[in-house]
Amino acid sequence: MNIRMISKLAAGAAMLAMVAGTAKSAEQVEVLHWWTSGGEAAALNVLKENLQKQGVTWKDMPVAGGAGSAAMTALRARVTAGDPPTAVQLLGFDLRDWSEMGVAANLDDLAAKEGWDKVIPPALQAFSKYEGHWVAAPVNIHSTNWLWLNKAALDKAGGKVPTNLDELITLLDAFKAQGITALAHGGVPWQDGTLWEAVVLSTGGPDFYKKAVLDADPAALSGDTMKKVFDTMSKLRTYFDPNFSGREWNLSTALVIEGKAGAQEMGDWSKGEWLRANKKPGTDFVCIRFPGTQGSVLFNADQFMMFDVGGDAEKAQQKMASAVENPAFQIAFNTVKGSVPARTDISDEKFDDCGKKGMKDLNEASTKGTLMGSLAHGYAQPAAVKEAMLDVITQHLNGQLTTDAALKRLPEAVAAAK
Amino acid sequence: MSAAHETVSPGSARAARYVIYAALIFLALVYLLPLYVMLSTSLKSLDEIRGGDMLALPGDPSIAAWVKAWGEACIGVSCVGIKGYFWNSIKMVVPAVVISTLLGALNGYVLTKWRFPGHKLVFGMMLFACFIPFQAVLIPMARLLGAAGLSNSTAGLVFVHVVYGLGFTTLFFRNYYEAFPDELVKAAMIDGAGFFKIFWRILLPSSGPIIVVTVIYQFTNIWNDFLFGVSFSSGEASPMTVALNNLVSSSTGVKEYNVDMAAAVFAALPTLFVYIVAGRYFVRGLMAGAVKG
Amino acid sequence: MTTIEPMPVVVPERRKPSLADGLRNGLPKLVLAPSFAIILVFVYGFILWTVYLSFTTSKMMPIYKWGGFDAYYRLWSQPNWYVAMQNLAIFGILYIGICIAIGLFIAILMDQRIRAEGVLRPIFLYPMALSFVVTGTAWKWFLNPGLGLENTMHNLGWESFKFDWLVNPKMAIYTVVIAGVWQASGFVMAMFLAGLRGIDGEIIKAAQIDGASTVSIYRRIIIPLLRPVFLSAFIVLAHMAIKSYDLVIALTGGGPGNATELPSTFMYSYTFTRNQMNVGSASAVMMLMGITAIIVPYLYSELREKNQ
Amino acid sequence: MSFLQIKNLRKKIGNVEVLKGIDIELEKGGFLVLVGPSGCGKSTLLNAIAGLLPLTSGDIVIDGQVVNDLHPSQRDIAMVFQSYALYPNMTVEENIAFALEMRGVAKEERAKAVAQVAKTLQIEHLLKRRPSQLSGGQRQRVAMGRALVRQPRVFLFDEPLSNLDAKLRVEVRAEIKALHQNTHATIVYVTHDQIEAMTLATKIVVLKEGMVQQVGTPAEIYNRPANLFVADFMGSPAMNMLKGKVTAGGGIALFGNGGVTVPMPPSISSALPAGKDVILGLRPEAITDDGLVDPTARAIAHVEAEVTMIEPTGSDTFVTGKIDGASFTARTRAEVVVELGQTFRFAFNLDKAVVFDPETGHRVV
Repeated sequence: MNIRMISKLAAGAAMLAMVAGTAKSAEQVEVLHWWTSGGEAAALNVLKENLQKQGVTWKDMPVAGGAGSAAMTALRARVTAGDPPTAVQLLGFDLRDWSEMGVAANLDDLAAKEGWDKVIPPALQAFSKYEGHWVAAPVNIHSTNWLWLNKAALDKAGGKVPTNLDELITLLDAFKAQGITALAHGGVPWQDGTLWEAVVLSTGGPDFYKKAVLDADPAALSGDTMKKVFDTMSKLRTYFDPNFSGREWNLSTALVIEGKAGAQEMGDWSKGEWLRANKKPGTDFVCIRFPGTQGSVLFNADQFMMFDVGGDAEKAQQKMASAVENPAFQIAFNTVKGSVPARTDISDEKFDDCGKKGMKDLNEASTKGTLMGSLAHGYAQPAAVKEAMLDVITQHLNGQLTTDAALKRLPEAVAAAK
Repeated sequence: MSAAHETVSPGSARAARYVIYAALIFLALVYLLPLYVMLSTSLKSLDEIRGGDMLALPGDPSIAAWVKAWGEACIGVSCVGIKGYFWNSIKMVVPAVVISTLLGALNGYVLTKWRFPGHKLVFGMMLFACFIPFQAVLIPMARLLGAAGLSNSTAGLVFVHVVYGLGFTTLFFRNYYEAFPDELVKAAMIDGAGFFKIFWRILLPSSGPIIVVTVIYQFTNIWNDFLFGVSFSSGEASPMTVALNNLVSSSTGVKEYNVDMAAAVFAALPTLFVYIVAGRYFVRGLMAGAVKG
Repeated sequence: MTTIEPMPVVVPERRKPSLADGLRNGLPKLVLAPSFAIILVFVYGFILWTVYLSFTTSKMMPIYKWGGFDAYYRLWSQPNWYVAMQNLAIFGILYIGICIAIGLFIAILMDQRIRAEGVLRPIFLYPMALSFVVTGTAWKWFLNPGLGLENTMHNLGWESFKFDWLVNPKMAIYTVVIAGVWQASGFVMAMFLAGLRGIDGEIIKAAQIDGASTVSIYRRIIIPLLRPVFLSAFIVLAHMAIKSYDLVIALTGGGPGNATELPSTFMYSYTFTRNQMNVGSASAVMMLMGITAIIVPYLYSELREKNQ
Repeated sequence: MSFLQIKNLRKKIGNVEVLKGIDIELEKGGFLVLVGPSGCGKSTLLNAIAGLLPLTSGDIVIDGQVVNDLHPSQRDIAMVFQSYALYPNMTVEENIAFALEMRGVAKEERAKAVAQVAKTLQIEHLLKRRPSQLSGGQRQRVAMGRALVRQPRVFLFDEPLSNLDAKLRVEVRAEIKALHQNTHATIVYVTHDQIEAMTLATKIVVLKEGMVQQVGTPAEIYNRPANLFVADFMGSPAMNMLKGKVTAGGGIALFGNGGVTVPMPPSISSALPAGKDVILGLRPEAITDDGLVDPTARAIAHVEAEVTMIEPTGSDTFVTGKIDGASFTARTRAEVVVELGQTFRFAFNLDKAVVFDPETGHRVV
């Protein structure tokens, strides 16, 4: 082996590595997000092109996987290194936690100029602002308490949409009789949680949801209503197919699309799957609020939190925040993503039936005070508590905990995580 | 010796060999299954994947998924496939492997041929570095990289891989040089060779087997690393595994399994190549001393 | 007999050494120093830092506020942690045991002057080359009852075949073992093969002359001679078992429920997704203590032995 | 003044003192053999001379220069190792030239020097080979070539023949001897083989447990061993050691009560007080059959003893005799007629006897 050559090679490679180190240009935004699939990426491209027109280059930092958990790890590394990205896709309590670290930028001037206070729902503002200052630009509002039904299967079962849990059970029995999987579900903690929170809302109503989930009241978490919730979960479990464990949500959606399953409880992002399969709302599928949750909306909103990057980069950052709240982008993005705009002053004409219904529900809930954060997506509890609750929910659903044990464990887990 | 003498007729010997070959072939097939699934899926169409049997051969093989994975698949907002990330990984792996191997060789050399009081403690402490869980070092590492201005750069990533590869490379070379005759070093000393001359001219040229083992080990580990890659690099500078993860585990949208599988095979090609080509030398290198570690 | 001295270091002790001498004598240590310093900082420094962090109130990011043993109380009151440790015990024992058994078995078969060795060897070795980021999906499918082996068997007409471990909370940890063994056993095979090739042929000839059968030659002579390989394999596998992370995440994500939680996934999730960095650090400290308990006695005996 | 001087050399490894104050001198062109059993410190001493080990105290002087603090490469020495220590990655040619290369000798000169050495050692046809392609004897020769090419002040040999088979060993031994005679090189040579020591050395140093037992010419060492250890170690078969008591007549009574009294030549008997316990040392060649008796000997004693072993070597036959539990070995003519169990008449040539004090082990006369 020629040693001289190797050492030269090593030196060369090291040099190369040095040169490859990045330098940030002034008019550039680096965006950390986990929207890596085709549709989402296409939607983001709208924003990217928008910014490019204003002379801002877009440095993409996609980190997919684990519903953003890999992205959060990357973010920690970047912030710890003192080199945060310009904007980061964040959810719920994570926004507060990061703001608390004192790394957020201030968007107050921009928000005042563009009047964000008036058009963004207060329930959402609670997360977009930290100690009264705007730190994030909300992109969209998802709602999680939806039920997606295969129209053909529904028609076969009588065509009547269920409006409460009992009717849901009847319908699921009918699906089962058709020989299809009644309820398509993917057995991962956040999906289990999504289903659970809808059942909580349906069983106990908005006030109980606030008490049990938003306030994590120990009595509510172990009371009779909660027992009913867990019993319902056990009941719903019997309508799953045997392979639900660990399945991605979109595969479950595909089962409903193909008619192999009758229904799926899932957030409105699931609509994207239907649309991409060239299915029409109303004719091929039906979107309804999860039975018993009409009038309330559990929300989950993607926001771009702006990190304090200082200097010239701040200008690009402000431009990006403004572009996110631009109504044209809001429409373009949300029609693709299946969500509804984060601002309430946007016309619904470009949206389909489900979208229109979503926007109407949102406005209604926002005024009624029944627009509440989703637990599974980090808008109800900080991460520690959320994950502790999901632990119990998941283990119960997988038969590792009995209902009684779950009722005992739930307040304990919450207390331990606080 | 308790065992009785066993007479082996030619017939039963042949039967025994059939059994051995049968067992090996069966095991080989089992080991190949996941690779087979990946390859056959990457050649199928999406419809065939959804409807068909996972283990069935592709009915109408097509390399469309491969073309897409290489040049068209979307990773984030840009849809240019994984080809660019391939080069990213190479830029990271080559210097990291070369530097960590070289340092390991030097360390092994000092720890066996230039011993000093406490050399065992030093070696033991370095060896322990192999066992630290990487998740536990992310945050402080990020802090130090940031302070050194290496955050989010390939140089930083190379550094991290060198640091956490040192324990292994030192172990390999130390065990190999342990068996290397001291007399050769003495002879070279008398001949007038200095510390580095002895290393370059005498030890390193005789280290072929252990260099192969070390390079294979380091190359595979660094190429396959995801955790450091995702934490200490970003966007278009990410290594292959991060890009692959973005491609494969996108949270929404239609899953193109054939493209995913093709991309996964692409990502695995270099390490597969290294193992297949150098497999023989790998066993030989292990024989040459690494096993005793 | 010559006595070979272990220390060919030349240290002039009595006369004043020149600068060049000093440099030459210090050079080996100087060469080792950067590596050692790096290890000190990036391994031991970070371990100390982690230990310190486990005594703070850190949540999402490190906060250097003293929290006493709070994180440890929390850790040991987490049912997840007990599950993780129990799983590590099951996984670790089976993973190490089966890898060694299969690795040795294949190595012995491969050592019978097999004609196709050049083809077979890479087949057994290649899993080591692939990360679970690459093979995770294929494995998930293969183990999934609706898509993989069970489905195939049903398609072939074996309707009663059942293989649903992946989705069965009681059995899921064993699927992790299967995939883990698949990945590492080839590497163990290579180690044993190297060990077998290194055995002095005359010993085997002597045993044959003594009338030992092939089986008893392996059982009584060869396998005992492979003791150092067993030890190396154990250490390599033990550290891989403790560090296993990708494997679980790719296969089960820790589920169903928390059925396949391991200490490594526990630590990661508490540190990075559950914003309880102090509890995550406490679990890391526990893991490090476990590793120390395995490694240090090994190192001690290993380095002592060579002293004599 | 001596060319190589070792003065009060001490070496501690850990808490063990391996060399306990060694003093040796060697003239230029001398061939010094360090001999002793395993663990006597001979290799340690050689390594210390080479500079491969740090000294604890004492001095090593080569040609008037104290070399204690000099690096091995600066001592102008060359060493041939037991394992030959040929660089496996280099050809024979490169191996021999390596030291010159390290010293910055120009390429052409190196080639010339290598060619010359190769010619001397008759290894020209091997120059392009690698060590792994050589036989043991060839490797040995290359190792010597590597030392020779340097023309150093002192050659060091560390058991260079121990890895060769018996026949080759004798051949190479002769070659080394010839080499020394032709080049007049100063050589320090370590071996545990006393025949090598006897055949090669101009000066032998016998070491035991880190101490010099005796320094002398081969003849001195063989004929006048300083103590029981040297007497026993040098020579094969070993010297016969017979317990005895000095009689009033100046003879020595051997073999207890039922034994014989052998007369002593006056040079010995004059130094022995009567009644003293002694050990009588007689080399096997000093005990013979009658036919081999040295006609010039002044003190011959005949002893009848039972034959317990007969070892023919071809040239001689070694016969072991036994009286009253004490055995001795005699070297007889090959054609002597002797049978096991027979009582045989041995002739003791007491001119060659050495007498030791059993308490101190030192030679009395």
